[in-house]
Amino acid sequence: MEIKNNFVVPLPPDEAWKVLINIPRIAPCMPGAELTKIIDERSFKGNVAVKLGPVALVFSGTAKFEEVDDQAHCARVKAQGSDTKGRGGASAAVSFALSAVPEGTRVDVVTDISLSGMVAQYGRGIGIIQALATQLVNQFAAALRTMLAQEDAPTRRFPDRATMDIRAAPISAPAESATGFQSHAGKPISAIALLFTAIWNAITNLFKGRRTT
Amino acid sequence: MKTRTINVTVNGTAYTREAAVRTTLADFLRHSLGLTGTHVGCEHGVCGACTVLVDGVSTRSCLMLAVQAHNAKIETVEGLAAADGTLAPLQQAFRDNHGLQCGFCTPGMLMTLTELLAENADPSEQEVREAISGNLCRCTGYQSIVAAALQAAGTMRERGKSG
Amino acid sequence: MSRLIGKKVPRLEDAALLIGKGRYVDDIRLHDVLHCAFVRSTMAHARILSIDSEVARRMPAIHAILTASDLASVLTSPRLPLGTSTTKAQNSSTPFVLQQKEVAYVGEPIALIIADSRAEAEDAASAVQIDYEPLPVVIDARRAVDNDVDIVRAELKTNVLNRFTVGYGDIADAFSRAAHVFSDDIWQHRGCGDSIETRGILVEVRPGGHELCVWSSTQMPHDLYYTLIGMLDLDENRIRVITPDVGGGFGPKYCIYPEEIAVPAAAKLLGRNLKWIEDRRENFMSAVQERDQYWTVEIAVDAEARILGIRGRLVHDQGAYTPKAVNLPYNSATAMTGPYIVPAYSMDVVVAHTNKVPVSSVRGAGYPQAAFAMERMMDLVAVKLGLDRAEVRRRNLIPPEKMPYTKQLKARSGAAMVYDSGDYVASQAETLTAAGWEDFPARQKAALAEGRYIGIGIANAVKGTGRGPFESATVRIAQNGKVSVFTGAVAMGQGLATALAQICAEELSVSAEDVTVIAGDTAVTPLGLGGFASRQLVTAGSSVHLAAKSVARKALKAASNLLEIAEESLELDDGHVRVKGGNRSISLAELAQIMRGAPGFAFPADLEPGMETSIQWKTEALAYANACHIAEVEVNIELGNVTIKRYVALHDSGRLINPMIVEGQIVGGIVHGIGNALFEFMGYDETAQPLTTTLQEYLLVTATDVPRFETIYRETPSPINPIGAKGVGEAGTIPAAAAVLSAVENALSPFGVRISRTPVTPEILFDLIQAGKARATS
Amino acid sequence: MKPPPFDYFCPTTVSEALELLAAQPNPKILAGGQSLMAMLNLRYLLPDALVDINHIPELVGTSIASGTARIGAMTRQRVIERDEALRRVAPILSEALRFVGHRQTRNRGTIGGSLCHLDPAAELASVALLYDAEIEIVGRNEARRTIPIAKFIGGFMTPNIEAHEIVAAVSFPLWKPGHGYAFHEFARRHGDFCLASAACLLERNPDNTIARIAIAIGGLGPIPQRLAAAERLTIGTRGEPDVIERAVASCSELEAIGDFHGSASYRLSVAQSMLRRSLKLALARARASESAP
Repeated sequence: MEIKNNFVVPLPPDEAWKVLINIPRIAPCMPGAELTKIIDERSFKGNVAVKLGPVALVFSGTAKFEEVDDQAHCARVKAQGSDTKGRGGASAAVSFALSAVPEGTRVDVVTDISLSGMVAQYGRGIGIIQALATQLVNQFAAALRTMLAQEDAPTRRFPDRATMDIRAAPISAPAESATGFQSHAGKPISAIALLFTAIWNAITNLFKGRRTT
Repeated sequence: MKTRTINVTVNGTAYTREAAVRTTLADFLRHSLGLTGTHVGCEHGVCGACTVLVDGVSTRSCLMLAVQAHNAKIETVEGLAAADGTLAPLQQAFRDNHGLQCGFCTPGMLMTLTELLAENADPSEQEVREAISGNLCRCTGYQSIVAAALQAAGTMRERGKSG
Repeated sequence: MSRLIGKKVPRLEDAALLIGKGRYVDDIRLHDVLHCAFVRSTMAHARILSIDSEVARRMPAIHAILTASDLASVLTSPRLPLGTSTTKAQNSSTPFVLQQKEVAYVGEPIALIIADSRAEAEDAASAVQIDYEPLPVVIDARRAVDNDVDIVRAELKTNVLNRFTVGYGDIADAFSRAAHVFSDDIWQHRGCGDSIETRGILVEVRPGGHELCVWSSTQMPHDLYYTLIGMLDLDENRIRVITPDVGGGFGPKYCIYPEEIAVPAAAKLLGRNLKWIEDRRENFMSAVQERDQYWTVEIAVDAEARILGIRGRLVHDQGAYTPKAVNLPYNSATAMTGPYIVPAYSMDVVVAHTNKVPVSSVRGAGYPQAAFAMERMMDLVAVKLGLDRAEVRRRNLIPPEKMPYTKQLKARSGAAMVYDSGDYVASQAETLTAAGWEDFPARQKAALAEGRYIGIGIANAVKGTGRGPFESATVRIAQNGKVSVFTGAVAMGQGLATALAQICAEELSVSAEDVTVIAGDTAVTPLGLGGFASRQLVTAGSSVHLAAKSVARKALKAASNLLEIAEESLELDDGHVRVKGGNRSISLAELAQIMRGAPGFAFPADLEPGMETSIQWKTEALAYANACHIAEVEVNIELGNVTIKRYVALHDSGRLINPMIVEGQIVGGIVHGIGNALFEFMGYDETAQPLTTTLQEYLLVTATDVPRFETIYRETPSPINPIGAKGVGEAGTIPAAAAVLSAVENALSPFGVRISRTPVTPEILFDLIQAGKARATS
Repeated sequence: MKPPPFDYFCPTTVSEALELLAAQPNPKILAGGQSLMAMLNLRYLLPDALVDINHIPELVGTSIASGTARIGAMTRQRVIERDEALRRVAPILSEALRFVGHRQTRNRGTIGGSLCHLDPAAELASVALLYDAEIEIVGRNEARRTIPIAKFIGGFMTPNIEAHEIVAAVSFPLWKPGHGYAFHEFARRHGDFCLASAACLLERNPDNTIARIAIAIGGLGPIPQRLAAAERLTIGTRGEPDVIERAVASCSELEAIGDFHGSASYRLSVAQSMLRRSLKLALARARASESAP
């Protein structure tokens, strides 16, 4: 399933680029993610914890910059992990592309996620898994945007919600995930948060994506 | 491996066995007690082949741990016929109506219908179909099973009158 | 006048099955047996970089964790031979016993774990770490055939396994002369066999460690026997394969599987008794599936809707491997014209690999797709030309006076396709009357006035049954006068033992209860083929019939010799040979005792020892059964939900040996077809991950989804076998999906809905209805 | 497909159960087990220990008093379905329960287990939401708290309850005698999780206008949801056709997610169809009853 995001940060591309290709810095933007080992400047080990109703999964694996083009300001990260209890795996290919715009830099993030094994077969959870994956990516993009923005205005601690493509939820969500786009290091991202970030078109897109063959 | 001692009465016979706590009642009946009449078809509570009666009510024995049956009374397909081997009216009706082919879903069908007929002496065809809607059969198309259940209900009503 | 043939003899099988005394593979108890679980691929296509089983190996109760290299020492080949092929060749499309280089579908076995219990084996399985390098996945057979796409397995140069054209006549001329040409694209889904008993295998290592006894829930014990002899390099007297009670076959148990080689190989390697019982999730990821075909069909008809020609393309999704010589697309392509006269025909067939579970037979074996494609086209012609759908069929059916009718096609055996007998026109007419076809339009109009959408649909079918080349039978009278029948046919739930006992008892004038049928045991039946293609009653039944006849003659001859009375004045009666009209007699038991011979006693002159005969009745020809189904449905247009209101099925399966058993086969088959039409869908996502691996996700038909079926039987005896029978195992399934969806389309005719796929879920119908409404308003 | 290793405890009192829960690092409460056991067999869940609460008498039983029906968490679904007294005061319970799984699962399945599992399509969760049921939760030192179902529902299959807490009972504030009610759902097969359900309770004034109404939609989104908009716009009306259609249309305000068995948009149309049926039937039943206020 492919998920597209883009946002604009008030930074020149060169500066935004420096931050972006610094995995240790952007890792915390991934909800539930935890960087455990830096193998070299291009590859890293880490975990992503996901809670799906009663099912708590921890995907443990690696992330690697497969392509980095400092001139064109685009990069591709390949992340691959499997549940530590053998309940399946997830892999993601994330492409970043920066382009200069009057307000600063436009960041395009394209993420292609695929699930494997038991987790991909979790019948009652399939719909939610897909929505949750979308939410993870959207929160990642949102947090990334925030962090990059903070380069410009370090005083600002919270993201500007107005710039975020997030719809209010029918029911109130617990406080823990209300700050869903600060550093999430280690904290499992739960389907609760989905309720206030589920994005109609994202979900239906997913459905086009995961239509059966 | 965590185990417990389990006392259980199956078809009137008392058994005491040690079993791993994670053992399902279905596997316990089949492999600890050697009562292989109860079948396992899906192990996630959909096919109904493992249906037995626990303290009188139909239960999917793959969705219950053996240790949960401690001190319980279980009835399985092995207990339906009379001691002298005479088939129960329901079993006889299955034979008369070709209510089984490969026979794998049959024990679950028989136990489910045993409960239905105990509750409802004169079920309609629709009631029979609903009763076995949680029991999958790939062979018969259900028609002969429904016919068997209705015949058995009739036989049992007759006996009720005469006896 | 027969005592037993054509009678509803209660099944001999039932006595044990009804009291829980059946003996399925998982019921067999061996001492000292270890349990197996497989580590299976979680990727649809990937290179295996590493298999780390260190943690798993150290877990409690684990005896061994075996990969392909561990088994290499006991295997003659790392991959299976092509099943039931005369050339036992392995080829680049046959499955591997265990895969350690490159997995090609989710569920492909990688490692075998052996533990004290299945639960502990599964504990270890989830601890085996496999490092994959994902490779591009091929999911759509139609795209797989393009040359530039990714390849399903690196060892292949192309995803196209096979291309061939089936046809005859001047197809171009037929289309140039056509008054009308109609075309459609038809997709049929992939479904499962889903016997309620999954697969399973039990292996006993006999003392000495070089003798194996194998119990497998298979339709093909002899094929497994020959395959194991080859794969494990065994002397044939050192292995025995037995099919115990089988909890349903439905096709998938027709294949020989990697697990059936891996477990015996491990047993031989370790010298331990081993059991593997497939669980339901494994069944969805490793037992063969069927029906995935994409048809593009054009039909040319004259002004009276008589067929001039049919041409098209058929893309068959073969999945990742080819366990057997590819017969399904050939069956489909040659079966499409069915009961109709089609002067010219041309079907280009492409068999393509994908990264999905391998494909082989599921009840119907290519015929249901063919019937669906053909019957959909017949409806299309009728709807487009505004003609009655039954009338269009009638005009094209092969008339009885043309029987036997030779199709200009060859059966797989190479023999000509000769429809041996049957009256298709009368069959359809009788079904129409029974179903009230004539007055349906009035009822439909009335219903529509109340806002109810009801529809009626029809489908005809023909099925070649009784595939040869032979089946074996030995009939033997024992010392106690009881009769044993040994056969290479396999009892997998349909009541074969009862039917064969009836045939045998009829000839020997004993009761069916006095006959014991021993099927599917290679130690007592040297030759045998097994259970597939609705063949067993025809082939094994004919052999039993001839063998029993021969034993009967021998009994008369022996009695004549002993009683010194002419054979003509003797008759078989109730286990004895009697003097007609007299009271002298000799029992079959006595005859058997005398005929076994005794040292020092003279043997009756010109008689061969033993009261037994073995026959392998051979045939190349198929006996063609035919059927006509009419379904009546109501569609709730708010939900797209279909309710089957009425179902009438006529079958001509030749002489019926046991009408009760036939009825069970037909009704069960119809319900399988209804599943294909409305419920069953084996889903995969865009990376070929299976989505429906439980019975909660993959929907089998339940008792509340079907009406009471009305069946009608015609009995046109087949002239090509001694018992006049035709097979019934698959016949019910073949036209069912076509009949149901013909009815659904008819119910939705106010919206101009056309149905060109199976299954149609409520959502699919809902969308079609919405589209129809939109067309109407625009 | 065998369960993973775990320890097993079978307390006979709530306090004992609470101690056991507190003592385990990763415990799971085993109620009816009709969902949990399947998830264990499939190895989606890997608890260290199961605390079986099937032998705790105080969690079982039904009482009807002062306008409230209180049902013990471990009361079996089939017992509730067939409870005559409950059927008189809250008939929608047995109507909804007919759709819950099959007789074999209802024989074991419990109301508390169903609410804690909180499947989006769970009929009992919808009905509890309909009644604004109160969930009685017992925690450490038997501290009891009661929260409304709306607060109890945390998210997709996620109740707001701590690992060391137990649901003791569910209380349904009863509606007036003669109230209208209806539960409709559409599932692919009898007993399957529904694609969508619509449940409705209503009370009418003597002039047949709607005095009070509650509507709940299940199976559509990640959780069962109340349809406040439709409740607002139907109050005071007689449920005229146009009112019903506006109520039905308001379903589109609800969150919907799709899955393999039905897209979000299809589930929405199913929900609307079910709601139309439920409103009509509930109105008819309310009108038919003598005992209107």
